[in-house]
Amino acid sequence: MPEPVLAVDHVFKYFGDYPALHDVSFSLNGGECLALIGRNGAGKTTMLKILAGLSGAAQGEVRLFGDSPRQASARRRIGLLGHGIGVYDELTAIENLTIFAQLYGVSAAVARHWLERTQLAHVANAPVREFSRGMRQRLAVARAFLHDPALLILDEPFTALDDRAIALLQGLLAEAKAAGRTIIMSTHQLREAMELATHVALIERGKLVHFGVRSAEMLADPTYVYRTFGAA
Amino acid sequence: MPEPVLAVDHVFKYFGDYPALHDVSFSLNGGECLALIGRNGAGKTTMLKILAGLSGAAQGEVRLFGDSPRQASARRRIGLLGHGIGVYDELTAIENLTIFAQLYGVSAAVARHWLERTQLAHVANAPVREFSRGMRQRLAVARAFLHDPALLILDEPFTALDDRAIALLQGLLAEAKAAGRTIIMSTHQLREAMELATHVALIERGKLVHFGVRSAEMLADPTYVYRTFGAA
Amino acid sequence: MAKNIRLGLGALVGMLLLRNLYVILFNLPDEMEQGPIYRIFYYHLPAFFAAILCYITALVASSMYLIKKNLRYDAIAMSATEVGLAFAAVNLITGMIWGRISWGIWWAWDARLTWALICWLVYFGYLMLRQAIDDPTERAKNSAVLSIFAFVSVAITYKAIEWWRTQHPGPVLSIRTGKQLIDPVMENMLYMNFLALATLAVLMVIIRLNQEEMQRQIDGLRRRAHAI
Amino acid sequence: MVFLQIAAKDLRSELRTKESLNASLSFAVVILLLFSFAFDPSSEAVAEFSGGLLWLVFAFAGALILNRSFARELPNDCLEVLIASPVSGAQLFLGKTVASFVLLMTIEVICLPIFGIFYDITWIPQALPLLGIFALGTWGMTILGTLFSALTVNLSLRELMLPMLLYPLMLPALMAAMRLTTILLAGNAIAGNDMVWLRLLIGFDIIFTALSLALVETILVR
Amino acid sequence: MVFLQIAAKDLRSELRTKESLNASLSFAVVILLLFSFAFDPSSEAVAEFSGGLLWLVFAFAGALILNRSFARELPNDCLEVLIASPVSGAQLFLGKTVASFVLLMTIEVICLPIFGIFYDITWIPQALPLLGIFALGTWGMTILGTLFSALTVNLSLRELMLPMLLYPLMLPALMAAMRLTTILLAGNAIAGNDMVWLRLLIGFDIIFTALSLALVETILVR
Ligand code: HEM
Ligand SMILES: Nc1ncnc2c1ncn2[C@@H]1O[C@H](COP(=O)(O)OP(=O)(O)OP(=O)(O)O)[C@@H](O)[C@H]1O
Ligand SMILES: Nc1ncnc2c1ncn2[C@@H]1O[C@H](COP(=O)(O)OP(=O)(O)OP(=O)(O)O)[C@@H](O)[C@H]1O
Ligand SMILES: [Mg+2]
Ligand SMILES: [Mg+2]
Repeated sequence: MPEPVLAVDHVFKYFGDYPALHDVSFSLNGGECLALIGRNGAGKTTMLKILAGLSGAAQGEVRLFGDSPRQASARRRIGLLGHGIGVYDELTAIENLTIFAQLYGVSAAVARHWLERTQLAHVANAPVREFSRGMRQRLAVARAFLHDPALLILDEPFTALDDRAIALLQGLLAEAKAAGRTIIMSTHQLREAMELATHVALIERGKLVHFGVRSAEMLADPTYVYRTFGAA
Repeated sequence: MPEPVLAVDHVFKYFGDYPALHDVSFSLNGGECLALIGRNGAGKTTMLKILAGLSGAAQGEVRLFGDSPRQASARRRIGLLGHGIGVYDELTAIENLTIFAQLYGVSAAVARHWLERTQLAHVANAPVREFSRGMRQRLAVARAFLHDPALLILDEPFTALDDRAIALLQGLLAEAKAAGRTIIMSTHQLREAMELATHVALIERGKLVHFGVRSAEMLADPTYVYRTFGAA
Repeated sequence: MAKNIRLGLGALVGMLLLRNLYVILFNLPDEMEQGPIYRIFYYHLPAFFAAILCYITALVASSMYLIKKNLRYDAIAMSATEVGLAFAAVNLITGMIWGRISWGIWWAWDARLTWALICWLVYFGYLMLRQAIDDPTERAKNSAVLSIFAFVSVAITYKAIEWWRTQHPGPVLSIRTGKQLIDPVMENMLYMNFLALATLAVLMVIIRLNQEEMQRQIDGLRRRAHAI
Repeated sequence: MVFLQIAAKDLRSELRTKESLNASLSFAVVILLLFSFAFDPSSEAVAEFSGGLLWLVFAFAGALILNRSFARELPNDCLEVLIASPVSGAQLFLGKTVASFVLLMTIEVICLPIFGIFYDITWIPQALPLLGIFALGTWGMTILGTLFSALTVNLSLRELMLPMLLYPLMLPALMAAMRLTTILLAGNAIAGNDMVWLRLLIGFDIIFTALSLALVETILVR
Repeated sequence: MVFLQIAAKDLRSELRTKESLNASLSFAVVILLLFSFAFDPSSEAVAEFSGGLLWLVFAFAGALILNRSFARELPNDCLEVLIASPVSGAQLFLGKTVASFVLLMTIEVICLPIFGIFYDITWIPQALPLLGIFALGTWGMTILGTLFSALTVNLSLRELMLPMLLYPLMLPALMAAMRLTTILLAGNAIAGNDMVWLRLLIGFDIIFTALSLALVETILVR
């Protein structure tokens, strides 16, 4: 059996004595897309931060591409979209993307390409400060996809996007999935997520109460997961 | 005819020479709920900021309760929920609400009441810094409703909320509407908004291309508005 | 029409300046103690008064902006401040040259000199605040407020000469002291050159204002084009 | 008295952790230490510029504290919420001034005895008048500084712009405070000719408080 | 050379407007002005503490600039994105140090001639060695300051904590730089006994650079 792209092995995380994650284990392979679902404060963001190497697990282990998440080689293959958009307000859209292109060692032409794909080419030279909320989120999407990452870690990526931008992002994600990339995303916009997901995980108060392939029922009725596997 | 709660009269707003709002006029009465719809960068937030008195119109006039939005009497009756959550990260949930209760001259008991209604009572004494994104948004909702405002100005209020919190917020809004309060909200989560709205407005590149009562078609198919009244 | 006024004013200023320079250099005698270098005085003092004139204009225009919210007043305030800074710089630089020659050092920390410098820095800060703000209305509003505060430093600079004992010479003008401390010929020449420099300042403000109005008209046209 | 609530809120945020008082204290000590390395504290000259030294420390600490005054409201867009609330611009401004004033006065009161020890200066007999001068000077500094904090809150170069705009305009008050403090630290009373400085300081406070309160509403609403 | 890209990014943000250099310049002048009010600048003593004066200005400007170093990454959670990127902690840290170093050196180089004019001090003959001392002292200040900026970036009291931690630890370098600068400004060469100060400065830079680079990774990932 080949090494999974992402392996989470009995991970615990505490804030003070509050267990934000309790014994979470799962793994994902290339071409899979996991929708990480859970109510407010369930621990989704905490899990994604540990995957991105931003925070360490108290117990247990996380392996990306068979490596620790803090390894530079692993980090080079991660695309991260967190709660914040991760771009600089005082710089222009194209400057922001060019900077990240440099840091990931891809060419500046790629930056322009992604600006076009997220339909921001017309404001390429405006400082991000002047962007509307949805335009910012699009830019963050462009930044996360820039270096063609093998693992996409997306925390509520559909936030603030309009109907077209959501369709666009879904298209990008479907494309990445088809190209064998692995995707893990948390979201409350279940309808949008279920179309893409190959797997669904439900977290409840830090515990992984369900992990499995996405079924047809889940697609038809997004709250099905909560109702079927949720405790409360 | 009685004075409308909210009257927007030929409002223009420019950023540099970009017309963010172009000749927008509409009015709302008590008990009405307007869903302000538009694609990313259409000008929704700009409109709401002008209504809240945070920004001045270049031309035209806005009247709240027959008064200018900068009048203290008008401001006392506004509940604002913007892009930012408007609470302090280093203070606890209850401290935050108590501060705003004082500023609006309502009793501290009300603060605790709203913490319970938004289901944050169990984390009342935790600093907001430790809240998950959805918990923060709930707190912002509590802050906006605290002083029982006659006009609610909500910019993407459903962001980051889970299914239950959305139902809760919808309940709060329905209650306010029934009590004769006026609501104006922008959102991309059309399904959630249409259930509440009595009126729908569509902004496209700064122009109000549609304003009217919400029809049955809109409820059945949220993108109906875009397809019917939108230009592009 | 407006252009003719500017041209006429320009010609007048040119003639005045040349005439004054001729008189200063060739008609007036050297001063007893200082020799020829004292002639710098005819530019040193009038330049400061011209600057004060500009700052007063800026103060009035800024207050008017806050009352009327008309960007035209903001443009006036900005132009007047820029020109005022230029004239204040002439005062500072001529003073430093003079100081280098008569005191042997470029700078002395006495109250008059220090306040002249403070005053310059304050208005320089005004220009910098302007450049740091993108939005025209916010820029106009914030800088108008600063301009009002800044004027306090002008008042202090003007009064510094009377409030503090300084290495720098005290007041000499008869209209200020009520006594005739210098030769009336010299004093008259001072007024003449003040007239020249003040007219120059007015001309410069008008030119700067004109540029600014032009820019705003272009912006306005672009806006209208957008709106169609 | 809404401004007191605003002040209480700011102070609560600032003093969230008990460490903050310790921080202010050590901050003051460290600056005094720094000065003692720059200038020979044993020299005779120290007595002559003791007031200047002390007020430099205060002005420095002041810039750091005042930088935060309005900037503190930026995360989570709190400033917008406050401006949209019924709190008037003047109340908000006054509240923030009072909070910075209290913080700075605390630092200054802690600084004084430490300064006395380091530079061998007796201040106890003059403690009360000194406190008065501190209060007057600090009020002038905070009222102007808070106004400029509001003016510069949206600038990216805020940290440099604020002291750059503030210090020159604050100089009259600073000068007066330095002079009066030096006189008091030398063991003399403020009398005769020196009353001019006191009057300057009081005048500065009154004029700038009035001017700021009149103009602040315009600054906050864009 | 990733750290150069980080430095370029920071400098670009900082120098977004051309005016920021003007701002730094007037900031420097304003601080010199402030000092001239605190101490009688015409007194003979000035020459004796010219180096101290100059370095106090630099330390002050440094605290303001270093406060922003990591704090600049807080809005929009940019810091998280950088830490999750393949850029190593050491590179990130070095990039930020270089950016602050360049900014501070610019201010210092502008300060020197202004200082020369205002305090009637000739520095031109010693320009090169002075520049060397400035570079050594500033490097020590920025390397330590950037480390503390990373340490304190998440504290609400950042503005006070940073100088409080930084100044005492920086004292050896600062003292050496002050002493060496005073010697050079007095027109003398650094020789004999004074070489000790130079060695102290260089040793400080090397030790703290190594220490910081070794520790920074642990600080950034929590
Ligand atoms: C950097 C150096 C200097 C600066 C910044 C400076 C500044 C000024 C200013 C601002 C004024 C006009 C203020 C007023 O009248 O209220 C003035 C006036 C004058 N300055 Fe200077 N000055 C400098 C050096 C000198 C020197 C070296 C001399 C001569 C030794 C000099 C002689 C005068 C005289 C005679 C007046 C007219 C005084 C009066 O009637 O008001 N200045 N200077
Ligand atoms: N720094 C922290 N200190 C203490 N507790 C924290 C901290 N960060 C998060 N928590 C707690 O950990 C729990 C999980 O938070 P997390 O952000 O992972 O939730 P989430 O599933 O992302 O929720 P949401 O859908 O609202 O974003 C919450 O109860 C939260 O209060
Ligand atoms: N401060 C500003 N300076 C210049 N342009 C601005 C500024 N703020 C907003 N804009 C522009 O005005 C337009 C409208 O922005 P606004 O934030 O109102 O959009 P929105 O409808 O709220 O979009 P979203 O759904 O993405 O939040 C956008 O094109 C934006 O780029
Ligand atoms: Mg989350
Ligand atoms: Mg918006």
